[in-house]
Amino acid sequence: MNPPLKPILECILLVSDTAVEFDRLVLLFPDTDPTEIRQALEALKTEYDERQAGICLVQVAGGYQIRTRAEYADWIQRFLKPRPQRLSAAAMETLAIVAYRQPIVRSEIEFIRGVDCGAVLRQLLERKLIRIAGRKPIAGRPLIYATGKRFLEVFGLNDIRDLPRLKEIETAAASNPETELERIRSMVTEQADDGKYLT
Amino acid sequence: MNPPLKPILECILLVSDTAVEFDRLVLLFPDTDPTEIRQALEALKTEYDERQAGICLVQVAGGYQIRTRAEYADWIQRFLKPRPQRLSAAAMETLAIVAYRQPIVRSEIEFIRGVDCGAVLRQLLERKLIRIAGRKPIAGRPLIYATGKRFLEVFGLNDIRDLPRLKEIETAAASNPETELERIRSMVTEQADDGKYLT
Amino acid sequence: MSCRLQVICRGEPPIVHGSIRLPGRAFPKNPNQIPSKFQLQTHILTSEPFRVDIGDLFEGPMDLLIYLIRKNDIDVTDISISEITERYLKALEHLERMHIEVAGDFLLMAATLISIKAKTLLPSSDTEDANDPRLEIARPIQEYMKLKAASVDMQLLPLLGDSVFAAHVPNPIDQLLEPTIDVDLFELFGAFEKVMQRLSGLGPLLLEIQGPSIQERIEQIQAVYGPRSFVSLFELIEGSTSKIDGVITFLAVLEMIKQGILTCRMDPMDGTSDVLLVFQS
Repeated sequence: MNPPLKPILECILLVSDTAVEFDRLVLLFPDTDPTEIRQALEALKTEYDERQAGICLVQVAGGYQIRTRAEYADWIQRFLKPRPQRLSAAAMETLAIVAYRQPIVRSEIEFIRGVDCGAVLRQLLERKLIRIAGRKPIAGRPLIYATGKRFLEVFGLNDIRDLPRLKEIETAAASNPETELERIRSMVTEQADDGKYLT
Repeated sequence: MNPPLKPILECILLVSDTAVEFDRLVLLFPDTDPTEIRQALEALKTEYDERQAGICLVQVAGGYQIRTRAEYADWIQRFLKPRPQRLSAAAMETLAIVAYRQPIVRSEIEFIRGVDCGAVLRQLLERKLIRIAGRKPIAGRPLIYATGKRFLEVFGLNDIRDLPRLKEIETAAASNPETELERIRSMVTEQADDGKYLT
Repeated sequence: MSCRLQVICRGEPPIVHGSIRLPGRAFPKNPNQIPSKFQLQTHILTSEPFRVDIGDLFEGPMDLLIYLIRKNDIDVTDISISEITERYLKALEHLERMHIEVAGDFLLMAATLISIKAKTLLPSSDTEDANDPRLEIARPIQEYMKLKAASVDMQLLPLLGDSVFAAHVPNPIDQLLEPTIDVDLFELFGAFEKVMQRLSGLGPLLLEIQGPSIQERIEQIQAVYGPRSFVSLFELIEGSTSKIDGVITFLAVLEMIKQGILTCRMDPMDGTSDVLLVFQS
């Protein structure tokens, strides 16, 4: 009528947040000889080693603990890396404007989009999708924005000239920001629909 | 040069706080055929079953998770001293209403239950069993409630469609007359059973 | 009536903790402050009427209604509105006789039932029986009972944290929140070497006497990149017009790091060995 020690110990070590003291395990099985518990732990440890599990049973200061094997740390790190996020529509739009109209200063972007773009530009800079390419030698010396290497990587382009050029955009009267914006919008939507995640 | 899938998957599932979607695993091994990943997961599952481990690999909430086997619940509960709080009957009822009738707003829940549900909803939200899924475009723009991934995980469902089917009402009473509350309820509603009713 | 109450309370332990109200004040919810059973019973036996709130016994009018339906085996698919109304009203009456306060919503339900009952008594208007007034109450009752039953079924599932537990091991990675980490100078050289390899297409290394000094290059870079902006080392050097120009830029970068104008960081997740130069404010 002995409880199946090995699986129970495995459960307990895997639900505990910290290492489990041997004494606590002994208390949990009052009718079991502590030697048997020790043996079961040893058996579990051997089992993990023999079946080349991703985990191992170690004895640390606080007691027994199940841990991942050190050699898989890289994979875990890759897995736990924050998941890539989609760009917001506003960011996508701004990015498209920079990509197609670079080099460009903030006031020009804002003229096209019709809204303040400070936060969006900062976000794109942080994600390295655009970069600061200098200052325009005009009053106020505004920052010039352009896309960089990272942008090409993310979009799988070899060269900025590989950007899709929709005919409409090529022939668009650049003087009309309204229709321009519409075209950029439609273009951006197309890209977004590819379902690509931007990193 | 293939990475050892099985141990890595084991590590990842054990490090993750929630069930891990298959797609996320596929992304993690870009050079590996998804079929191989599926096979490795199956192999891991079989391994747990065959070596009579304390744990098992389950498909839940649209992903994979390693869990303790139900038969060891007593031992784990004994080990984890402060037992997790069970949901009250009122909370469970409200949760069932959200789960089966989602998306749903508070007034609709309260119409069904006939009582104010604010506190219970807050409690369910805190436990992440339900989530706010937007606002209903009607007067007052009330919050819409729905269940999320956590709900599926807690109830061991892979998909919301796996909820037990709603049964047509049975005639049998489900209340347990053994409980104190039931006895008192019966007492306070005691009435002459020979009452004649208009038909 | 008070006699009956005493008998009940003596025979049964006090009803629900924190629910029994003395006139004018409620007992605190904290169980430690709740008077002992003995105190309560003494109180019951000796003093003026006290009140129990119906809300402690029935969650709401629907709960009471369904309780009565179950208790009396009423067929909800062909509900007798008279019977349910009668039973409901009797129950309320009985509760009140026991000094149990009946809240307004319970009375509202009573009114609803009576009004439905009244409608059923009106001559039917020969329309199809989808307009059966009984449905006004039968439908919500059926819906609630269905979902109540479902909630009982749901509780039978092996709940995570109750009968099954997520197995987990400690995360072996300490620093996850910081996506970029500081790199040492050796890595910076490595990165430079790589860039220079790529720049080899620009021809042999020519020492130009006319070229800008490192200080001039620092000023040029600072003119382009403001405080708190950043640029990747690759990008900075890739813009070089010649190898020596790249070297000068690189030396300028080193000088700026030394002067604390720049710090360099490396994003280990990036997959490239690119070094990010961050301009200090």
